[in-house]
Amino acid sequence: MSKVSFRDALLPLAVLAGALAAWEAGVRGFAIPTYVLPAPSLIAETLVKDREILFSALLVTLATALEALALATLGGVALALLISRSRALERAIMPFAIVLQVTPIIAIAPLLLVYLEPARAVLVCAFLVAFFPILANASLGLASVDRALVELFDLYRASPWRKLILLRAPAALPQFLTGLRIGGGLSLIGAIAAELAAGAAGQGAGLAFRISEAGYRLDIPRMFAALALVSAAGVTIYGALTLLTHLCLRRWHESARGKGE
Amino acid sequence: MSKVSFRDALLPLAVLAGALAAWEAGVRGFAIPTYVLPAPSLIAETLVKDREILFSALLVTLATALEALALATLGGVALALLISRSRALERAIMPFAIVLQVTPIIAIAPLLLVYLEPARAVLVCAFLVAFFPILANASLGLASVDRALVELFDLYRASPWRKLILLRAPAALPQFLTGLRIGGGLSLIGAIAAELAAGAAGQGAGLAFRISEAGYRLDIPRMFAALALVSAAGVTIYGALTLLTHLCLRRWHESARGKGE
Amino acid sequence: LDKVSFATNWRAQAEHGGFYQAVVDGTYAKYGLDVGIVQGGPQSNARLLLAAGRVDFCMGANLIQTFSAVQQKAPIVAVASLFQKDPIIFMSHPGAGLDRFEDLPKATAFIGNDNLVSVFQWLRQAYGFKEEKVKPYTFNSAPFLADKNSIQQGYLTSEPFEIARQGGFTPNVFLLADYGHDSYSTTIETRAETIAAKADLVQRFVDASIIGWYHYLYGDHAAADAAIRKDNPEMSEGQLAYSYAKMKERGIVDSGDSLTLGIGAMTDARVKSFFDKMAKAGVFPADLDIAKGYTTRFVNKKIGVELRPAQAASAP
Amino acid sequence: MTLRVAAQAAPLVCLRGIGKAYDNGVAALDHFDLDLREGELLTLLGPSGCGKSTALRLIAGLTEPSRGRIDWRGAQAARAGFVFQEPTLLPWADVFANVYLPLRLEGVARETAAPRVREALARVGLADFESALPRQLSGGMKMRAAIARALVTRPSLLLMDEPFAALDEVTRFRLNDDLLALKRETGTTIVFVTHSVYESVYLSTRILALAARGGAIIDEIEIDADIARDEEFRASAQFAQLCRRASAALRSASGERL
Amino acid sequence: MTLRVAAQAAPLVCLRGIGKAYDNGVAALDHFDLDLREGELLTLLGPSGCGKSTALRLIAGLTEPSRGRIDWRGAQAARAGFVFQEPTLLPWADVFANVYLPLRLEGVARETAAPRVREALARVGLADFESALPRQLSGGMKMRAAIARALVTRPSLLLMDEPFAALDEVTRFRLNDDLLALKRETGTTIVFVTHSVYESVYLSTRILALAARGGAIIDEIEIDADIARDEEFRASAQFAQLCRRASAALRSASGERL
Ligand SMILES: Nc1ncnc2c1ncn2[C@@H]1O[C@H](COP(=O)(O)OP(=O)(O)OP(=O)(O)O)[C@@H](O)[C@H]1O
Ligand SMILES: Nc1ncnc2c1ncn2[C@@H]1O[C@H](COP(=O)(O)OP(=O)(O)OP(=O)(O)O)[C@@H](O)[C@H]1O
Ligand SMILES: O=[N+]([O-])[O-]
Ligand SMILES: [Mg+2]
Ligand SMILES: [Mg+2]
Repeated sequence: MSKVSFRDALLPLAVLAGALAAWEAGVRGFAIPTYVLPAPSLIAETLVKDREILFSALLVTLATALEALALATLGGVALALLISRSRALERAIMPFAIVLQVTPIIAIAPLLLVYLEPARAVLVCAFLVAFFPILANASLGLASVDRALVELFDLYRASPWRKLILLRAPAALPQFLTGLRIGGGLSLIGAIAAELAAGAAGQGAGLAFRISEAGYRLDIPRMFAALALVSAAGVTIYGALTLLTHLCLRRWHESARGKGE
Repeated sequence: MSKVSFRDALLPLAVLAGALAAWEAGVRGFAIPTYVLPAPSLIAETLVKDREILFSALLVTLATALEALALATLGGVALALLISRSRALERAIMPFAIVLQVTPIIAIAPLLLVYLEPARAVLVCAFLVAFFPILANASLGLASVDRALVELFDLYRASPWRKLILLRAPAALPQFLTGLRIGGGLSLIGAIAAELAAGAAGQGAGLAFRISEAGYRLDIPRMFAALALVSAAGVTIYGALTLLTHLCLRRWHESARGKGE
Repeated sequence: LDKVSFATNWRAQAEHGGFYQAVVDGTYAKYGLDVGIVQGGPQSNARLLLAAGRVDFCMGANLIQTFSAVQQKAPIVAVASLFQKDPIIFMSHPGAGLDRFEDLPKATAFIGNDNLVSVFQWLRQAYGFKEEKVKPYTFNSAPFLADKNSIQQGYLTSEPFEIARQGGFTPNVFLLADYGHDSYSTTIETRAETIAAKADLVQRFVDASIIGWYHYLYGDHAAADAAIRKDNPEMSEGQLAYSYAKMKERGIVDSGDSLTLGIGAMTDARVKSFFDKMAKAGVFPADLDIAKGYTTRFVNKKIGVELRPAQAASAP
Repeated sequence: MTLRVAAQAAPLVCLRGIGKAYDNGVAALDHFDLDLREGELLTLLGPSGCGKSTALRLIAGLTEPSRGRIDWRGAQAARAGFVFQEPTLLPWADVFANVYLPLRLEGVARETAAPRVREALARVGLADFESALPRQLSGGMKMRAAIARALVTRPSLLLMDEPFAALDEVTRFRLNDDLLALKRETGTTIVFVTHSVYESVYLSTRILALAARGGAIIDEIEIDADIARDEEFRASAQFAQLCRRASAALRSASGERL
Repeated sequence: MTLRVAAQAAPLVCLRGIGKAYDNGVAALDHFDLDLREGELLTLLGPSGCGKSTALRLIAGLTEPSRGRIDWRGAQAARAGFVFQEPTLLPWADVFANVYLPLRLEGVARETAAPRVREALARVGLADFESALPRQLSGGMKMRAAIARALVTRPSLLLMDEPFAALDEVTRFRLNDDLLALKRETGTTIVFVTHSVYESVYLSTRILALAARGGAIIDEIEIDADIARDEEFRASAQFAQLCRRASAALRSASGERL
């Protein structure tokens, strides 16, 4: 695998370069005003120029997103485990998880500020958005364990804990890791959306604040520079989680092996 | 299954009733003001009183969410299929899908209004939020097909189309349906978040507008009534998708069979 | 010193200048107050924070909110209005057939939700604006810039500055106050219970804030500006200067009643006049007991009028 | 090579009037009775689909009967080993870890277990494949790993569902003798399912021939435990005669179906 | 019952100097040569793990050799049937749909195919289980469904990897005869893997005994295709002698390993 990783990276980079070039040409060719769509070169320039403000904002948002992801992982997995123990628990708990998932907390973020500090409110929103995919996929994974293997563990009277560690956890890994990858992206956009909604402002503000502030000031290149940072952060999170997936599954799971042989 | 479905519903309803009763008691007991946290009875009353405004707004949001979900399903599945065909395609396309997923469109929703009608901008946002979980889970499903079965189809020189219909689609169903359930909820909260950021206002506006309008008017009961509607809609979507999952998988897949025997 | 918190409705800007002034020049301290300013933002709802007791005072944007609080039986009371004119404006592109106020109803209008459910309802009734023309304004002027045939809401002191800088033209600006929108603005609101229990504290906060505003407008406001820029580093000096100039030029803070009664002035007649317009537009029921929502007992005391230089008395 | 069976002892497991119907209504067993005697090697012989695997799973307590009673009399507490009809290996664990699993579940440390695991692997000819994953094994090798896993705990009750079906004759014969040696050494009670009449006669102290449906017992063949099981036995007239009897039972069991 | 083999005809499939190493470095086959003759029934006999399944998969074109050449000479176009060592059924499809699958992939309509599917199911004794799902079948029944699926297209090349290992002797014997009948009727070329020496001698026109590693051919036993395959053959001295020879080859193949 490591031998082809260089070539693996080449194609997406080439495609990316092509897309950026087309964008640059389009903006120049049609003389699109900066406040409608800035050229990539201008965005890059802004990124360099405003790096201090933008990177410190990125750190704030990233910290929130990662904390939310960690909590969502803990919470999602714990709940999935609980639910997998019995149908009654599932029926009692699941409706609440769904309500939490579909309630647009973002919409009541202002209200949330009544109960919570802004930073905490943002964390709660990001957590709620990332939580459900992890729960749902971990649940699917835990429910899909090969019954023959469960019987094997039953035969040896494995303790629930050993059964979890040695059987259910590894069996649920592929689905769980997919949930984690989904949750990784969602925690980031959840954090941004929540920052927008909760409007944590001033010092220590995250990227969403910089984005809306830049928008308010019609500094669209900075807006896009901030967006580019978020995207890069998201792609990095995703890439790290994909690598993790690869490392965990490559030896045995179909999905992590090549498409061909 | 159908014999126990009544009892199946009883437990969550009982738990829900308990939670609502505790809420009501808490609000009354501590004399919490309406504008901090309205009692469930008041919310229900408001729901009845404002039903016309709220339900027509719900229809708007629901239509957007369902359209977004349909598009996300089509797009996610189509892309998953494309990606599953070759590593090169995956490497060329996946980074873009990830960028789309992690770019907080909500943050540039205001800018989207430059290019799009508000309703369309909202649809795009909701689509983007729901799209990735469906793509990721459909991909996992397609990649997890038992290799022995793939060889069987290769042996009979099955056309790609037949292989898809008869092998890869059914094999990917459990993961795909989980993605769909996640996407169902996300399309709804995505629609709400996008409506907040870019949505149409006034007549023909969705629930997010009604929620923020109620917030400006300090009409917190109506805000909660609107939220309750969203939650109910989300739970309904989720329930419908769960039923679909059950119907599709109950005969053969481990995850859809009982926890016990 | 009594610790009190005051929530603004936006990120720190010149429109909050008087409050920052009172903090930095020690006026609040002189009145026995230790004031912490809590900045607002596009989605924050300072009045919820006030109602829930998270802050002691908050800044109200206009009287519509005040009436809403009465309607919702929220015990929030406006005790002073630092702005005599609501700085809300409409802007249009020059030379696009939208150069007169009467032209505006035919244009696509970028309006924020808060104004849509309030001021705009009156504009509909009074000037024939149409809701179908409205697209959401989410504090980003790019859609307005991109569409010559559109109008957008704004603050007199704010949006026109960036439009001129980034869009390369000076937009037509229509101050709604000039067209009959006579709401007060930048009010100080507090809870009814605070008034009942600590009327003295309320009075001191109102008085010190008023004096802060006099100093900000007519004295050395460099320290206040610095404090604003510290709270909101994105605020440029140019923007601050522009806002300050516009506030003075159009008498946003100090004009009309305030010339005689002092900054912060509120009169029952003015409140009633605005309420009648809103009631007529159907925004509020005509029988709303608006007296619950405000009180003039803390203002109109000519506090600080002596701080206004003589030549400033003839502001428009 | 003789086998000792506590013929008079109380049965280890008693199945009485067992009925087992699956959710689709198929009655795998109907009025099935069985006394499993301590120390015996009991073979279930019968046509495909007659309920042999179901019976083993009932004895192991892995499934509940729909009717009837199962009495374990302390065997429940005994350590059981089970070779399932399919290999049932953990796909993410290598061969060593798969075989180590039952010991690990008993709390035996890896270092302590390692020699026993290696011995079991050597016994089934997988010494070189310790670190191979299940997907890298041939069909027979997977089954051998499963056999090593069942033997590694030296269980006092061993249930084996066609363990040698996927193996070549040479390996099969050798493992037959290994099984008999283990039995002699430890006195393990074994319930064995096989389709090979020869194997059943060679190994068993008792053979039950089951009918094609419902598991009715068509014939019960007792084979003296004292007979040495060796090539001589295989060549003996008695062996041939027992094989004929078992074959006939199997044929009559299948008769109603074919 | 005699079998016709086009002994002089050009080989249907030629394997030349085949090496097959898996990703973990295991060399399943090394310098493996094979000419598959049209119409023959070739059995691969060899210890577990010697590369039999690998060879079948190479012949079917399901895996690429690491070295060497495979020449199909038109057999590629021929319809092949394959009974894998594991049943490999679609878990979501019932038995009927699983057996119908190859016909469906050929574009045969369900109604047209139904009688053929039902006939194949009856042949393997699964007539009553048309609508059962794989998880509701016993081990042997799954394998029989897989056999029915391979036979339903009446393939001109049939690859069978221990198809009858999980079946009782009665069923096995009957299916042996069914296979021979099919072969006589259609002239199918069959490559067969079995661990039963008796079965290999009874069925084959040629037996290849493979070494434990690398698939070196230890013995090649030709059996006259004209001999009628029946109970008489089974009882004959020639049968016993052929079995001894095959057993000896298998033993010597295993020798290096055990
Ligand atoms: N996918 C794989 N990856 C790595 N090694 C493999 C793989 N498949 C088979 N092998 C190895 O190749 C060798 C031959 O395997 P093969 O399945 O061809 O054996 P076989 O003769 O069919 O054995 P059996 O009779 O047990 O089925 C074995 O040593 C096995 O470990
Ligand atoms: N999970 C199940 N659901 C429904 N029916 C089942 C299930 N498992 C087994 N059966 C049915 O029960 C009967 C007995 O199955 P069992 O597996 O016990 O047979 P067996 O004797 O082990 O056969 P084989 O020799 O083929 O392994 C069969 O008819 C089978 O179809
Ligand atoms: O709800 N969103 O996270 O966009
Ligand atoms: Mg069985
Ligand atoms: Mg094999």
